[in-house]
This record gives sequence, C-alpha cells and structure tokens, in this order.
Amino acid sequence: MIIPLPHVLLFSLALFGIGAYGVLTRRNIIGILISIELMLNAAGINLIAFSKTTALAPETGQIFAVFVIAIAAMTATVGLAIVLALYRARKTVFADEVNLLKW
Amino acid sequence: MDILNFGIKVGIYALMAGTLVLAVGVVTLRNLFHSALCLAATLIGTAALYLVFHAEFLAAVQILLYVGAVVTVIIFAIMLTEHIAERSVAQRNRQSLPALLGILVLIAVTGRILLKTPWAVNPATVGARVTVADLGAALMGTYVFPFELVSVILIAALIGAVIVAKKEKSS
Amino acid sequence: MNPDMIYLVPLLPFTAFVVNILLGARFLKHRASWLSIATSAAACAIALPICFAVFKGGHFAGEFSWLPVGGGTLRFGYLIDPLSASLLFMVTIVGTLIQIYASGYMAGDPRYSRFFAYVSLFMAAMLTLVISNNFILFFMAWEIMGLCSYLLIGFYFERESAAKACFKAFLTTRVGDVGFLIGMLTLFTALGTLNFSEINGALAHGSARAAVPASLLVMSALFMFCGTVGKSAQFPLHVWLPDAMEGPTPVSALIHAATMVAAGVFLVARAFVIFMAVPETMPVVTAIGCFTAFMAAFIALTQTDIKRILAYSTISQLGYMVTALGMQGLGAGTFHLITHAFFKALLFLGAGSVIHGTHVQDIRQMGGLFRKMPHTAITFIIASLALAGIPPLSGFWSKDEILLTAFASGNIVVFWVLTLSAFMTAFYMFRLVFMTFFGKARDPHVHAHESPAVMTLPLWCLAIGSVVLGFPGSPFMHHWFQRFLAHAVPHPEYHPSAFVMSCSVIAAVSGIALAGIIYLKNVHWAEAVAKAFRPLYQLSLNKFYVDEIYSRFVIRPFLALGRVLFHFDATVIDGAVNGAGTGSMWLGAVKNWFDKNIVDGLVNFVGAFTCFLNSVVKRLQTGLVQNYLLIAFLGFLVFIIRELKLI
Amino acid sequence: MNPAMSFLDSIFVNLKLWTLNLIGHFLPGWAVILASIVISGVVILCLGPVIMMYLTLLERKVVGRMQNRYGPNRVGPWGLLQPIADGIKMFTKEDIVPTNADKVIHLLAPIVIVVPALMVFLVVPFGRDMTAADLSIGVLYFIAVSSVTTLPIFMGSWASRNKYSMIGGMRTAAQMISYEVPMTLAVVPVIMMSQSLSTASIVNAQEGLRWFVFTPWGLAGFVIFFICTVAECNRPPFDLPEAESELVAGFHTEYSGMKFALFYMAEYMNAFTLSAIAVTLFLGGWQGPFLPSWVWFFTKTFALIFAMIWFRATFPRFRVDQLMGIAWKLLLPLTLVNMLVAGLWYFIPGITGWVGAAVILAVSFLGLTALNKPVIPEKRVYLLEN
Repeated sequence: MIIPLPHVLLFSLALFGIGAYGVLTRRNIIGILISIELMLNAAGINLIAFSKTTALAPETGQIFAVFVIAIAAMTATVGLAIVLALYRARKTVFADEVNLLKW
Repeated sequence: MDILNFGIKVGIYALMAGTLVLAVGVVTLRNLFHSALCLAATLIGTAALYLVFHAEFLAAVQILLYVGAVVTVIIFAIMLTEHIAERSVAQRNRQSLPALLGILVLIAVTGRILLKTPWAVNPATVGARVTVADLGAALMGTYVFPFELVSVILIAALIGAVIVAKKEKSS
Repeated sequence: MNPDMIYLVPLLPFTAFVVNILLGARFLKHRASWLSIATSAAACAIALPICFAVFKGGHFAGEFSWLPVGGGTLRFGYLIDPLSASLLFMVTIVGTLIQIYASGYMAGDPRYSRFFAYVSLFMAAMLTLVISNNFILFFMAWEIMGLCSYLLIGFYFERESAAKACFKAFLTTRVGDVGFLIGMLTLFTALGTLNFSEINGALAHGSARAAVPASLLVMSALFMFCGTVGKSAQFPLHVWLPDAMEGPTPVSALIHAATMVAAGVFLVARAFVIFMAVPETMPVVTAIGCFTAFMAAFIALTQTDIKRILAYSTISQLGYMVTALGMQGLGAGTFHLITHAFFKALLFLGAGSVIHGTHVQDIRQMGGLFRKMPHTAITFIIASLALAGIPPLSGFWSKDEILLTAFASGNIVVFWVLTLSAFMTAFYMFRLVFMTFFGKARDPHVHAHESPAVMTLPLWCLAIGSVVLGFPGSPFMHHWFQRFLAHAVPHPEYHPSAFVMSCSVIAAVSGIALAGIIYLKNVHWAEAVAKAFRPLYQLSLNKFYVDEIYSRFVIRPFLALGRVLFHFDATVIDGAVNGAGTGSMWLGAVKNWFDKNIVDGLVNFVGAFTCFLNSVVKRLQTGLVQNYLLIAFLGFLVFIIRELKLI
Repeated sequence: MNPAMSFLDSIFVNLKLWTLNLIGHFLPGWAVILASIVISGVVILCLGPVIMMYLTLLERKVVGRMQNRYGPNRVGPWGLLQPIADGIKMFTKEDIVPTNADKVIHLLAPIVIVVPALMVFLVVPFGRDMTAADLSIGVLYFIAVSSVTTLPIFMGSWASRNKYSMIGGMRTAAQMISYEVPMTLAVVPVIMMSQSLSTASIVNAQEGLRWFVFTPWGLAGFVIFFICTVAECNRPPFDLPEAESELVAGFHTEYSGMKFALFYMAEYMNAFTLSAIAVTLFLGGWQGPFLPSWVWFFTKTFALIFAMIWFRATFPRFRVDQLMGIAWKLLLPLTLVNMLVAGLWYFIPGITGWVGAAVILAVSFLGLTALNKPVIPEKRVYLLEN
C-alpha cells in the first residue's frame, strides 16, 4: 500500500457524504441519480481498499466492485427511463413537484 | 527512487483532492450538464485511484461502463428534458441545511471510528497481483451464481426500462 | 473418429428444433422437414461409426463439468457402452426413417414446421437420454420427452379428444415420473452418486454392496420401476397409450412404439445393477410385465380401430420386455426392444399409410386393400409375421429368447402365459391383416390409393430391418448380441431349447391359422364365439374396465364425497342457519335501540377524534421522496450514535 | 533474419535505448525513467498530428482520383506541403464563439476530444517491441479510452446552443453507444484465442501467417469490427452525426479556426488508431515476412485507411433507423454467434471445426439478413395548398 488505508477510507467516506448530500438536496431527479452514482463509487473504492485487508481471495473485492458497476448501470437505465416517463406524463423533472402521495 | 515515490504519493493525494473537489461540483453546480461532466471527471479520478490499487481491469471497466455508457445516457436524458431544467429556479430544495448538518455528523462519527480502528493490512493480499484471468476464473467459478444473477437483473432492467420509457400508443 | 463427436448427435436435432421453431413458420415452411431430416441423418452418420466401434468391443466415455453446485460440481457426459450403442443404432435409424415418412404424411398440414420442430426436439431428447452417463441428464431428457409427447399427442388440439388425450398422457406418465424422481433421490442418498459407471462400480462387487443399506436400494429400485411403468405403459398406468393414438401416425410410430416407450425399458436396463443387487424386487417386475403382456394382448383381440390394436400390441410387447428384464434377461429384453422398434415402427407407418390412403381407421370399413396398396400391404405383412414370431424374421428370435429365459429360469407359469399371449398376438395381428388387406372391400365409400414413394421407401427400409435384425441374436451368429451385452452387465445366459422354439412356432402358426379360418372364410364364427364367451368378450372389449375402475374407485368417490358434503350443507347447516336467523331478528330489535343511541355515539366520537388527530399528523406525509429520505437518514444517524455510545 | 534487416527492424528501439544510455551517464536513475516516459510521449505527441495532417492529404488525393480529378497538387511537390498550408490557414482564421454558447465548455470540448485520441496510441504496437506501454489490459484500455470520445462530442454539441449541433450530439450518442457493443464483442473471440488482453501478446499469438483473419471467426470478427470502427469514427457511410447536407456539419457547426481543426485532428487520429487496432487484433499486427516489422504494420494500417476512404467515395449515407438496425439486429447477434463459433473452433480442431464454424456463421448471417428485410417507408406525398 503506497498510502495508508484510513486515508483511502476517509476519501471514500467524503465521496459518499457528498453523494448523499446531493441525493438529499438536489431537486432535479437526474441530479439525484447522478449523486447516487457518486455514492456507489464510494462503495466501489471501499471494496477495493478492503480487499487488501481481508483473508479472502484477492480478486473478491474487484469482482464485487464489478457487480456494483453493473448494478449502477442498471440503476441509471431504469432511473432514466422513469424520469422520461415522468417527464412525459407530468412535464416536470423536479422531485418536489411530484408529491401525489401526500395526505 | 525516493523522489519518484514521493512524487507518486503527492500525485495520489492531489488526485484524491481533485476528485473530491469535482464531486462537490457534481452536487452543487446549478447547471445539470456541468454537473454531469463533473461526474464524468470524478469517475475518471476514481478509475485512476483503482489503478493505484493495481486494479487495472476494474479501472478500464469503470471508464468503459460509467464514462462511456452511464454518463452518456445521463447526458442524453438531460438533453431530452433540457428546456425545463433551464428554468431559472432553485436547484436545491429547502432541506439543504439539515441535510448538510446530518452528513457532517455522519462523516465526523464514521471518520472517528475509521481512524480509531486498527486496520490490519493483510500482507498476502496486498502484494497479490490480480490478473484478468484470475478474475474470469473467479467469475465463472466461485461467483457464477451472483454473476448469472446480475445478468438476469440486467436483462430485467433493460426490458423494464424499454417498457417504462416507451411511448404509450395514442388511442 | 473422435468419440467426443457424440455430443453433436443430440445437438444437431436440437439445432433443427431451434431453427424450426423460430424461423420455420415464416421462412422454411414446407422446407422445415428437410432440416429435421438432414440433422437426423447427420446424427445417424455420426452415431453409426461409433456404434460399430462399440460393437467391435470399444467403450467410450467422456464428461465435462457443467456447474459448480454447493461443494461439488455437476458433471455431464456421455457413456457409450453396448447397451446405449444398440439403442443409439436403433433410435437414429428408425427416427430418421420415420421423419422421411412424416415429410410425406404431414404434407400440407398448416403446422408443418412446428411438427418437425417438436419431432426434432424429441429426437434430441431421446438421443441425450441414450448417451447420457448419469441419471440427472437422463431424467432431464426423460422429462423433455414427456413434454414432446404431450405436444405431439395434442398436435391436433382443435379436436377435443386429442386435447384430452394429451392431458391424460401427461398426467398419467407424471405419476410414474414422480416415482422415478423419488427413486433417483433415494439412490443418491444410498450411493452418493448418480453416475452410471460409479453406480456399477459401487454395486458390482459384493463387498462394496454390503456397505449400502439394502432397504434404500429396494426402495429406489421399486420407485424407479414406477417410472418405467408410467413411461412404458405398464399396468396399471397403461391407460394413456391407446388414447395417445390421437396424435399424427408418424408420432405414434416414433414415440409410442419405437423410441419413447422404449425409454422406460431402457431405464430398467440402465438400472439393472440396482435390480440385480436386490433380487427380491425382480418378481414385482416380472409379475407386472407378464400381466401387462397378457392383458394387452387379450384386449387387442376385440379392438377394431387399426391404431388401437397396434397400441395394445405395443403395450403387450413392452410387457414382454419388462418380463424378460424381471427374469434377469437383460440380453433378451434389450434384443426384443431393438427388433420390436423396427417392426412396430413399420406397422404403425403401414397403418398410417392405410389411413392416408383410405381416410378411415376402423378395420371393419376396410378390406381388399392388397391390390390397391401393394407396397404397404407386403411390408405390413412382413412386420406382422415378425411380430407374430414366425421364423426366421427378427421377432421370432427375440421373442424366443424371452420365452427361453422364462423357461430356463424356472418361471413355468410365466412361460405358459407368455406363450398364450404369443398365440393371441398372432391371432389379433392376422385378424387385422386379413380384415384390412384381404377379402372384399366392405365400405363402398372408401377409395384407397397407394401412398407416395417418400412414404413407401421408409417402409421397405424398415421391412429389411425387421427381417435381418434377428440374426445377430440367433443361434446362426452364436447369440452374438446377448454375449455382447453380457460384456457390459453380466447376467445369466441359457442354451437354446428346441421345446421352447417349437412351442413358440406352434403358438404363432396356430394363431395365424385360426385368424385365417375365421376372418377369411367364416366371419360369422367370430360373432358366435363372442356370444359364447360373453363375459370374456366384454372384458376384452372394455379393456379390462381399467378406465372404468379408475373412474369408479378414484374419480367417483371424490365426486360422491363432494355430493354428500353438499347435502350436509344444504340441510343441516342451512337449517341451523335459518333457525339462528329467526332468533337473531328478535335480538336485533333489542340491539337496534342500543346501537343507535350508545354505540353510534361512541363510534362518532372515535371518528371525530381520529379526524382531529389526522389533521395534525398528516403534515408529516409531505409526499416528497427526499423529505422521507432525510428523515430516514437522520433516524439512522441517531441510531448509530446511540448504539456506539458516542453521546 | 539477416543482420541488416534486424538492424532496420529494431532501429527505433535501439535509438531510444541509446538515448537513454546517454542520459544515464549524466543524470540519476529516476530521471532516466522520466526521460523514458518523456521520449515515448513526445514521439506519440508528434506522430499523431503528423499522421493526421498527411491523412487529410491522402484522403483528398484518393477521393479526388476516385472522382476523376487530381486533388491538391499546387503547394509543394505533388501537393505535399498542402497540410502545412492548411494548418497555417486554420491558425490565422477568426475564432467565433456564439453569443449564447456555454463558453467554457465550448472551449474545452475540442481540447478534450484530442486526449483520448492520443491516449489510444499508448497501446498500439507499431512494431516488434515498439509498444509505448504494453499494458496487461491493452485491448480493454483501448475500448475504454475510445468510448470516452462520446463525451467531448456531447460537450461540443451542447455548448454550441444550436439545434443542428444538438441533433448531431444526440445522434452521436445513439450511434456510438450502439456500435460500441458489437465492437467490444467482436474483440472477445480474439481475446479467447490469444488468452491475453495485451496487444503485444495478441500480435505474438498470430506469429507467422497465422493471422486471425484467416479463420472463420476471425474473418467475421474482422468485418464486424471494421464496420463498427467506421461507425465509431463517424465516417461515411455512418457520418450521420456530422452530415453536412442534413445537419450543417452536426456537432461542430459552430466551431471555426483552430478548434475546428482539433475536432478534425481527433477524427483522423481515431481513424488511424482504430485501423491500427484492427490490424493488431485481426491482421497479425506487425507480423509479416521479409520487411521490417514497422513497415508491415504501417502498410496494413494504411491499407485499411484506404478502404475507409474508398467507403467514403462509394457508399451513400445510411438512414437513422437502418443505422441502428444494423448495429442491434444484425451485428450484435452475429457477434454472439461468432463467440460461440470461436469456442467450437477451439474445441473441435482440424478441418471439421473449420468447416463447421464457417457453416454456422454463414447460416446465421443469411438467417439474420433474411430476418432484417429492409423496411421501405411509405412514399410521402406533400400537397401544396393553392
């Protein structure tokens, strides 16, 4: 390890926090999706970093990171499809304008 | 070689810092197109970080799938919904302050735990170089069921996305 | 030749299935049959050299790992030993010929390509079953064949009878399949493997066998035999096979005579070591087989539908094979399986040709067809002679081998029952032949014509097979076939006996002669006999009342139970309910007042209170996703901080 | 190989080694490593633009000949100085930025687009031992990096605030993502056979004349890959994103001067690198008898580029639905079949596997073309009101 592990983890924590902030505050649904991608990335970095510390086979972390990427691609596809459907139906892409389920 | 090593270390920290700055850009920029571009840059930065960990395959996959595909699709969607996003309205909702506070607390708490935990680096896995062949063997051997599961989920997502996004036939 | 090429044998027909089912209806149309025939012929061309290599003493096996499951790996592969080689030989040849025939028979059908897709899938499954080296693959192929059988019997699903028949066949065989599955799992529990070679290894030697719990083996043998009973239409699960004649005739020939029903017998042959390991199960097999052989032959005596006669004959002959296997006669049973496939396929195809030419199925409406359909008639008679057991045709040698096994192994009752069945076989077959091809045309509306060459050519090929295939098992070739099989699985062999042969020949000849006397000259005798032995005649005509028994003892009791319960409902419970109703009305009047004044007041109060609460609490439900998310996140944060005792 | 030939063969490698030795005398070890990187980098940075310049000349000449005219022949002998003249012209032109444009991104797009185009040069094996960086994931690196090209095109099209640019950008996204899929999958059989992702070892696996293109799956893979290549560089007949007649040059409508030149540079460098990778993967790379390795490499690459130019002079442009149809309904299934066929070919050696593979490929190709009957839209009649 060329740099200490906690630094990497701190980095991914920060990345995750930034992503979570985006998810909580962005009004545009596409913006929320983008922020989710950031959070998933943080998870990927953690997987790689931890694969250096566990006794599991060294490729385990990478494989699960690949799975994370695949899931992220899936999220993006479905999410954007929903955004397009929503845009077509209600002419908005803002999450706080879609509040049909309130009282 | 110390100079080289030092240079590399500085480079890595700079990379991490730059990535974080770009990530902040992703969530704060008002223009969604800009933030998507920032996302692309962040993802490339992460890929570079994967290279630091000698996960070359993962770095390539990250760029290929994220930057090449996911970001492109996102930009596609941004363009399709663009003229509404352009309205000069707030891009942030009213809960940004509690959210920011909560996240700062989260980072503080988790960061403290992170720094307090004695992380034992496993010397066997640190030195291990994972080749693409290893990954392939593991994917097709140990992890064949998760792998197949992911394939099925991807197919399901694909079909679902097509059906959701398809224009309903005008009656 | 690389033995791994054997993988192509099932794969090629499977390709034909995929192409035909996907592209057939749109692009191939009447060319669909070419693809199926070509792939079958190619499979045949690949399989035959391998078969001959095995006949010369070769033995091929190979496998590959398919899926890592749990701790181990699921391994699939092939095993070409004498048993599977002879089956492979038979299935590829007969299958290809029947498909050639079917390309003529089915011409002009609107679902032509689908038919050939199903047939190709069936071929692929049967070939997989034959070459498989373990019970799992075997079972998968077995189930696919069940599916194909369902699809093909119900091929003319517009007809209600066909739809019902395919349903019946599927459900009936399923009973056996469940047994097979249980047997297979029991076997796995007992031995820890389902690979044929490993099972052989585990059970071949006494010392190894002693380590295996015998009770489990008995259970697995008997349950596996259930599979045979279902698939090979043995008593009491034989009822589906005659109904299966609703499918197109080539299907009857391919599935319900030559190959699929043979799979059941093949299962017993494959699991032969298991039966050998627990000899106490053998009498069950023998008894069921023997009874089936007799019963089906007896039923066939009185049937009038040309295909039904052949169907019962098939059941009867399968009974012979099962009987032989039950008496440890692996060679005899397998030998009869091979020869029977050829002449029974020929019989069905001939019957199909007759139906094709006359458009009727009832033999009472036929007659005098010899002149009009010479090719069909000659080949049909050859096959009938073979089935009746006239030397030197193939049926004689194989049937004689079974009788010999029964005689030499000391099962005298079985021997005589089988000889009697042989007599009846000869009789009903020639009753069919004489009524169909000889005499005068009985129905003036029937205008018969010979079938096209594409249909008669396979008939002749199969006729040649029916004639010559007996020789490898005959004394002329020193019982080569039996010794060949004995290499694979040791089992007792017997010296040919003149007594047995003469019994068999006498039974056959007398049966034919009796049929000739009655149906060529004195048809009214048949009615006289029927009148004289009325109960027996009725028994045979009504197929031993098996369907009725099922209906009376399985279906009707359930219906009756339902009726009883309904009556109980209608009288007792309804009466009680009515009485209670009247009483309630009185009570109700009293309660009415109470409700209106006191209960309603309470309810209204609760409602008002809830409305009030709602107007306060509903503010939480903003309908904004991010709002919920934030609250959840903050809650999570509080939880973490509490748990970690940071505050 | 005789000494003169081997000298010629490794002349560039030796030149670099000699320079590094020289530096090693004066400077510490880390500087030598840096110098090694710098030398390779500088060579590539020079090579890319030079190749681009002369590709433009080549294209104009070849297309000219094909259209029965001379092409540029005034500047310098045979017009050889024409690219330099063009370059000077580009530099001196006015740089126009639309008023409404997103200025930063408008500026960034042409710069960013050159980066991946140059980065791909890193894994191209120009000759024996002449790969700048023989990465263990070479092919994947190439695919990943070239997939980034979509982004700058998007940036350019979006930042221009022009509807033609926008449509061009959208078309680019659809086209490049679609063709990336069969392109990537067409490479898979090569990886399966050479059991490596490194470009250098893929070339080594095709030693002698065992080029992959001489096998059924290789031929099919090569054809698919090359078609996708042409589509990926947005060259005719797949040039919908920048169709002059429909979209007024698509995503770079609003660019002029040096920025426009940068877009062009990226495009031509992409054409070169993609051809080079096609050569590496299927045509045996630098393998070949008699001539030095790098001569072989450039000969093959320029043959492919010639084919691209030839396409441009020959084929009309596709319709949008045809374009997507080819990628998803023809090429993608064909690549899947091709992977299967490659597996069969590997496990059934000899003539049987060869013929079987060829037959399966031919049958599936015919079946797919039969399924993809071209849809001819109804003839539209426009009535003018009087």
